[in-house]
Amino acid sequence: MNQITSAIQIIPLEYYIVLSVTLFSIGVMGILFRRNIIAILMCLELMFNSVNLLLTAFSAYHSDPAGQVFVFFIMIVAAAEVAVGLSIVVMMKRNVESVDINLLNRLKW
Amino acid sequence: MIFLFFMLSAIMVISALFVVFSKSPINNVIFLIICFIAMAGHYILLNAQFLAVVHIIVYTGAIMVLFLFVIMLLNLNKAIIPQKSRLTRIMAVITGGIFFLVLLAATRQTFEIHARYPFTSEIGLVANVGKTLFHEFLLPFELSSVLFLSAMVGAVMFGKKDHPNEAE
Amino acid sequence: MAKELETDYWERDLVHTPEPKEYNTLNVGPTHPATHGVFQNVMLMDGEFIVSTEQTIGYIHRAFEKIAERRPFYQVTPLTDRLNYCSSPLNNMGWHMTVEKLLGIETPKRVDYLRIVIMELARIADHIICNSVIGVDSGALTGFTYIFQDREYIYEIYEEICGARLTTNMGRIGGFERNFSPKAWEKIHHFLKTFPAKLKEFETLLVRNRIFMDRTINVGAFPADRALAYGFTGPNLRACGVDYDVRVINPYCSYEEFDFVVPVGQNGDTYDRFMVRQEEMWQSLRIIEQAIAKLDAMDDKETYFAKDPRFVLPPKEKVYNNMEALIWHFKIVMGETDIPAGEVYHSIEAANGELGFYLVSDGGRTASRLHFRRPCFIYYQAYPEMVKGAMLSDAILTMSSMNVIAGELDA
Amino acid sequence: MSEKLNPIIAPTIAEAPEGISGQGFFATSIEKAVGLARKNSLWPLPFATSCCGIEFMATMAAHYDLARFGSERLSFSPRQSDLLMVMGTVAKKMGPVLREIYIQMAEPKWVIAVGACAASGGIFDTYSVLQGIDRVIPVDVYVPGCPPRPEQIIDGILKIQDLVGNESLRRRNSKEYEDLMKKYNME
Amino acid sequence: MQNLTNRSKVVSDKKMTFLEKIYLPAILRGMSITLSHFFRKKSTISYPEQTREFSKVYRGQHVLKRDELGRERCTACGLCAVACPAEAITMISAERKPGEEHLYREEKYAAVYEINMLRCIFCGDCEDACPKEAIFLTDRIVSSQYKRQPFVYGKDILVEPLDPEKRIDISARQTDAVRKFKENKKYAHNK
Amino acid sequence: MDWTLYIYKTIFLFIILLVTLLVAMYSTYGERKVAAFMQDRRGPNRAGPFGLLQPLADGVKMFMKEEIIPLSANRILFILGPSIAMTTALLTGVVIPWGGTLTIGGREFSMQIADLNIGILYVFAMVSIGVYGIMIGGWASNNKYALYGSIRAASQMISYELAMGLSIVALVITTGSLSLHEIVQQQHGMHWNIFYQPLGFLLFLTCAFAETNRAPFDLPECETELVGGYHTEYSSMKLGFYLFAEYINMFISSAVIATLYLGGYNMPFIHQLGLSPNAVTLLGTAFFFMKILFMIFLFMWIRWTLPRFRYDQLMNLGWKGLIPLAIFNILATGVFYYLNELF
Amino acid sequence: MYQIDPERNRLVVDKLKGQFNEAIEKHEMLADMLCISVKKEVIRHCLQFLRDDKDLQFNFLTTLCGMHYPETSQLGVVYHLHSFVNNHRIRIKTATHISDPTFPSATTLWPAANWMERETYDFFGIQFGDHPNLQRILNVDEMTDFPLRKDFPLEDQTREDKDDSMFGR
Repeated sequence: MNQITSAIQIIPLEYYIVLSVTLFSIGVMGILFRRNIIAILMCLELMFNSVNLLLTAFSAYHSDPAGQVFVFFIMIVAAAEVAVGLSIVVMMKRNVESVDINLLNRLKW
Repeated sequence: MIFLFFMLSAIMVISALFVVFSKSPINNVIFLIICFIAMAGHYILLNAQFLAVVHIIVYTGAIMVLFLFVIMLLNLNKAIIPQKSRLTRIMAVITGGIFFLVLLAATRQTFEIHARYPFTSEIGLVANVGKTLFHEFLLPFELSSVLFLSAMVGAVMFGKKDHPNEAE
Repeated sequence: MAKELETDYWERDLVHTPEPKEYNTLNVGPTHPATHGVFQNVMLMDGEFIVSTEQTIGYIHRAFEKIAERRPFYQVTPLTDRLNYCSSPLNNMGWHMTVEKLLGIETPKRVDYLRIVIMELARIADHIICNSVIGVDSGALTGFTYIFQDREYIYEIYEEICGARLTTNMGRIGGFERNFSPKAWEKIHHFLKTFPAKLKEFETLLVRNRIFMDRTINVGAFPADRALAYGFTGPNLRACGVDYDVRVINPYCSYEEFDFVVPVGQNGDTYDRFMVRQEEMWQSLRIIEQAIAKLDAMDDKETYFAKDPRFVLPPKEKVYNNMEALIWHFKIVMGETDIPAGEVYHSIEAANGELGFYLVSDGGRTASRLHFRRPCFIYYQAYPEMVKGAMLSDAILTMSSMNVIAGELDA
Repeated sequence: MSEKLNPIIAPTIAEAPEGISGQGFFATSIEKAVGLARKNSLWPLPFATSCCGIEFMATMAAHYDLARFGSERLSFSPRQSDLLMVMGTVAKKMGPVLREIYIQMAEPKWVIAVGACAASGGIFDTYSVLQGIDRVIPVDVYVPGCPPRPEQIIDGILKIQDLVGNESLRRRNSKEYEDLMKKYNME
Repeated sequence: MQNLTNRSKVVSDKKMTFLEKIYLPAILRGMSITLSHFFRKKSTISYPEQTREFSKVYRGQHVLKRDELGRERCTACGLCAVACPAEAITMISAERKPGEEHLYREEKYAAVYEINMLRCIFCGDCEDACPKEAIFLTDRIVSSQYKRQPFVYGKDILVEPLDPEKRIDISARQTDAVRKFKENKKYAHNK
Repeated sequence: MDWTLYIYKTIFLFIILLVTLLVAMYSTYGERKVAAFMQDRRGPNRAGPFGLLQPLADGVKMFMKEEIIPLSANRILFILGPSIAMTTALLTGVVIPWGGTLTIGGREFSMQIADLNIGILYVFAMVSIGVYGIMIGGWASNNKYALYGSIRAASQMISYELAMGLSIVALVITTGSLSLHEIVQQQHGMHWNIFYQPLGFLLFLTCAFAETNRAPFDLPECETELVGGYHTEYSSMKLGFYLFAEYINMFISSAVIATLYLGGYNMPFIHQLGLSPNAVTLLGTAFFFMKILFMIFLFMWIRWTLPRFRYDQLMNLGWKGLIPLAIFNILATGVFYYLNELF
Repeated sequence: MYQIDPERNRLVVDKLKGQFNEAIEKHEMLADMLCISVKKEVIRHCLQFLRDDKDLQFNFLTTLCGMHYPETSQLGVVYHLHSFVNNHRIRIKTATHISDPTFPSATTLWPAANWMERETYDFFGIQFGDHPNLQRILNVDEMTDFPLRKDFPLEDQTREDKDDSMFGR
């Protein structure tokens, strides 16, 4: 147990920053890249999580639990977003038989 | 430790790339799950065990199952959606790369971070997180529950069929 | 809409045109566990809900009507065994009565009562299968093994009387092949004594259990007018609230002398069908008791076949010794008796409904045409209408509660 | 009564191997062990079409209890079953279905034709009934009777168990087996 | 629909009481039943070791009877084959030669008598049809085989053994009248 | 570095895995025997004495059976499915306190592999990953019945996990800890949580049935409707993994129930016997296993008694029945403790 | 026993005669049931009349089957009707020459007739004019013969154990 607790003192904070920036960029890229709404939602989750990771890392380095609390809030928002997003997907699939984002850009069908 | 960190990071980045580039939605979901499990590993490294477990329960256990469920329910894997045009895809990659570089550059500029409190490994425990959550962030917590409720209502409203008989 | 999107200023990708709504097709059968016998249902599913069903039957079509045209009357009895094989004696007796009607054989009262005992036992045996299978299909396997032991006991009674368990070939035209042995009576009495407690126990397991009630109430409900239009008979019709029972409407085999209740349901759902069958078992027990009382009251304990030398096999001891009897024996076995030309329709209340025999004879050795009114065949065609809009689990329970017997369905 | 019973060695898994002799022992004892395991865990696929199916229900039920032989787990999915029990009439319309199910079953697989109809067409010598399922799939054991008593069905299963217990592990790859399959136009 | 009879009774009650709605009482009642069976005597018959009692009139494997002197009763009249709905019986008749009187009862006998046990449905019609008390079904069951061919039972299996000890008793299948008749030795049939 | 501890933990881990597998193996046998006995039958009794070698026979047979991967199936996922199911089922056992502490050579060894301070949540996390085994396997088979089975499994397990979590919240209010070890220690003597949380116990039990896909909630694999459910296309050892995972899950959830509500390894009046501490520990472990076995028996008992639910009724029960009840339970517990503190 | 009610029989015959006149070819009292032969042109109207008439109310189609009369080369259809209210059964027969085996369908009157007519088609090759789905039901679709016609052989032509000389009979 002791080993794990000291882990964060070995790994520099920068590493976490770079990692989360990478993930975030991958998420952005994915959103631009894909046409499938579900894939886009997933990339969104990826971006959320890169932020979560960063927040946790800062929280750990600052020894301040507030950062982790924020992660919870983000999770709540993410869950809400997924719930609504997926129900939109279901409805869209039902109505236009497709989950292609291009069919949504007029916001009507 | 460093090795563990790099391993987890590598898993995360590679699986994240697969999420973007793999065509089949099911594969996307599975790679995202792998990514998230690796992230839980990171949380444990960062001493946030509680967060790690909650992350697994919420993300892997609920949200991703929901994704998988929707994909299975709608049988989306068969409905092949055409990819964006090659130009758009190349542009997307370039944009992402540039974005990455910009962010990296921006973070390189940051000043050195100093810990606010003396280091303690206890902050990730349920008690500490809970205390902070219910003392300092009580109002946002309650508000988020309202947000969640409205999201739930919204989801139900969306998901409902307009006219139950129409489907026939 | 598609046109609008084609002029999209940025995306020049192929635009996905909406396809017609797509449902899943689910192929239930022919070897699906819930189809028991063999019929195929191609179900169009919207998630768990059934949009429409298309049935294919005939997977064990055996050409009964064709065989019956080539066999003398007494050889048709084994065929009727295999119609509704859950209650073979009922079919046997129905067929014998049909032939007796054609030949004008008057059966003695004792034969009638013996037949009633057997027929009601067969009805109980059939309903045991159907109701315990409803239990099995809803996941409660244990009730099946409890109540099936009593079915085994009924088998033993059959075996004591005719020597076979399932496809009994019981009775001959004009009566029975032998008198009931004392052991058979003993077993019948024992059955009457023990069965009510077992049946009660089976009911306790399911009837008022909310899980079971939820699973069956309003599942596969069918209004009475549709049921009549579809030609439902038997428990399935009675569950819809129509008290049609051939035993009461057109009594045969002295049923008019018996006192019993015709159980009916409310709206023809699975629970109603289950309860109607359950109550019929109780009523059958009553009928058997009455029949035994009547038999006990009779002085005659020996008559077990009609004394009509023209069509009924002479007793063996005469055949062995008497030329006249031997000649008749040969004539009857060879089918060379003078069978009158004519047509009759006889129907009995089989376990599944009105089992009718339409027999046309041209005076030859065999029937020139024999048509079976097979209740299963007639009401199974209503299945798509019954399960439309229901869930998959409902469809399976509906199917088992209709008690579709493949042998009867496919002939 | 003695004639009613076939001499059946009560199958037990704890049989001691006889004689140890060099390399051969190893192979045969493994084969024996596998055979014992297989024969005590035959999962049937009841292909019950008519009357015999009801007798099969009786075999499964309390009085006869097929579970004693380790065969009570019915698997209606052909992938998971070892023993295809064809019970009841198989019409010509059903033939291809039966064949398909046999092909879908995972090796090693055995077939038992229960009842007169499945074994030979029985009383139904008509245009629509397959005169014995061995026209479409290979059959290992025939059980006579119309329908057979549960005792006879159990007899048949014991016969199959003997067959299974003594089968060489290599049989399914042998030339003979291939020829058999070829005869039925399978692979 | 009006009532067709005055005997009908509605039997299903679909209203649930509160106790029934909360699942538990019914579940507990069911569980108590299953538990009571757990400790009850099992009704299983361990077949190959134990056998269930067969009825005396059970219709199993056929037997071709001999008379008291050991002569085959069958005269190959063919009625059983005619009566067989499954067409499973075949026979070839032959004339009895002088010197064979101790083997065959009548002048004609079945040289070949075969029953295809796979076809046979054990309906008992052959027994019914036999005017010579020659063929009976017995309470023995026909065992299963690996091949088709052994199912064609010839006379070697069907005819009962000559040894009076090993004769197969079928008297339970006969009616009382026949049994009474058989005791009377003055009739030709019983000689 | 405390090497003895590591060695001990490793050995103990293997023992636990072995015991888990063994119990799961013999619960397949037990299931068949219990079913048989409840149905007036005898059950398997040919393989070895009393049929005790039946599970071995099944195992060997499945191992020697041909592997079939349907052509239309997704190969990787098809293999991944059962592996996930098996792994997650096995992983859950590490947080369960199997007994008190053993003192060997003056050192104390805890009979628990990892005493996480969030033990309950860990169990939940593992259970929630376990769904993937079924979902992926069912989907990868490319068979409609399997797909229906996995869809049912997914929705059922998500819904009941919610109710399960909520029913645990009330328990956590009473115990004030998420660590399984502490929860067990609090139930010292006869202070079992079942007496303090009867409603919570009932809810948890119901949800445990649903989470392990046992009757009356065995919709994902109910054979009368879906042939084999999610494992319709599986044969050989992959099928074995699925069937096995179910029994392991049953064992583990019995252990969790026994830990949370039935006092874990606590045995009343054990300290009055005047035994040595080690003996007390071992006796406690034995008692714990007896509780587990009773729970497994309960699982089987219920399975062979009740009919199963329908999909929508299952959802109704979960969302409209169990979750409100669980919330009510939380409120009642909260009010009770608040009042307790006030007066 | 089932009581024969001559009054009702006469009523049925009179009503039908009044409605369809000479299209009613024959009526006779067979063993247990009134049997009426009707020309096939009016069979549908006749059935409808029997079903809808206030006094008769033959609301239940008990069974329907085909017939083959090889001696007159005719194919026929026999309907058994049952009036639940009056507890009265009658048999309606109709026939036509084998070269033109078409009849109107009763499916619109009773949905129950649907499968029975398909079966009749399957067995006898009788075409029912406006039947919604007249396909073979029991036999395989590829079959071209109609098995219940008298000229069709019963036995399976491929039976092996019977070809063996010892099974020949």
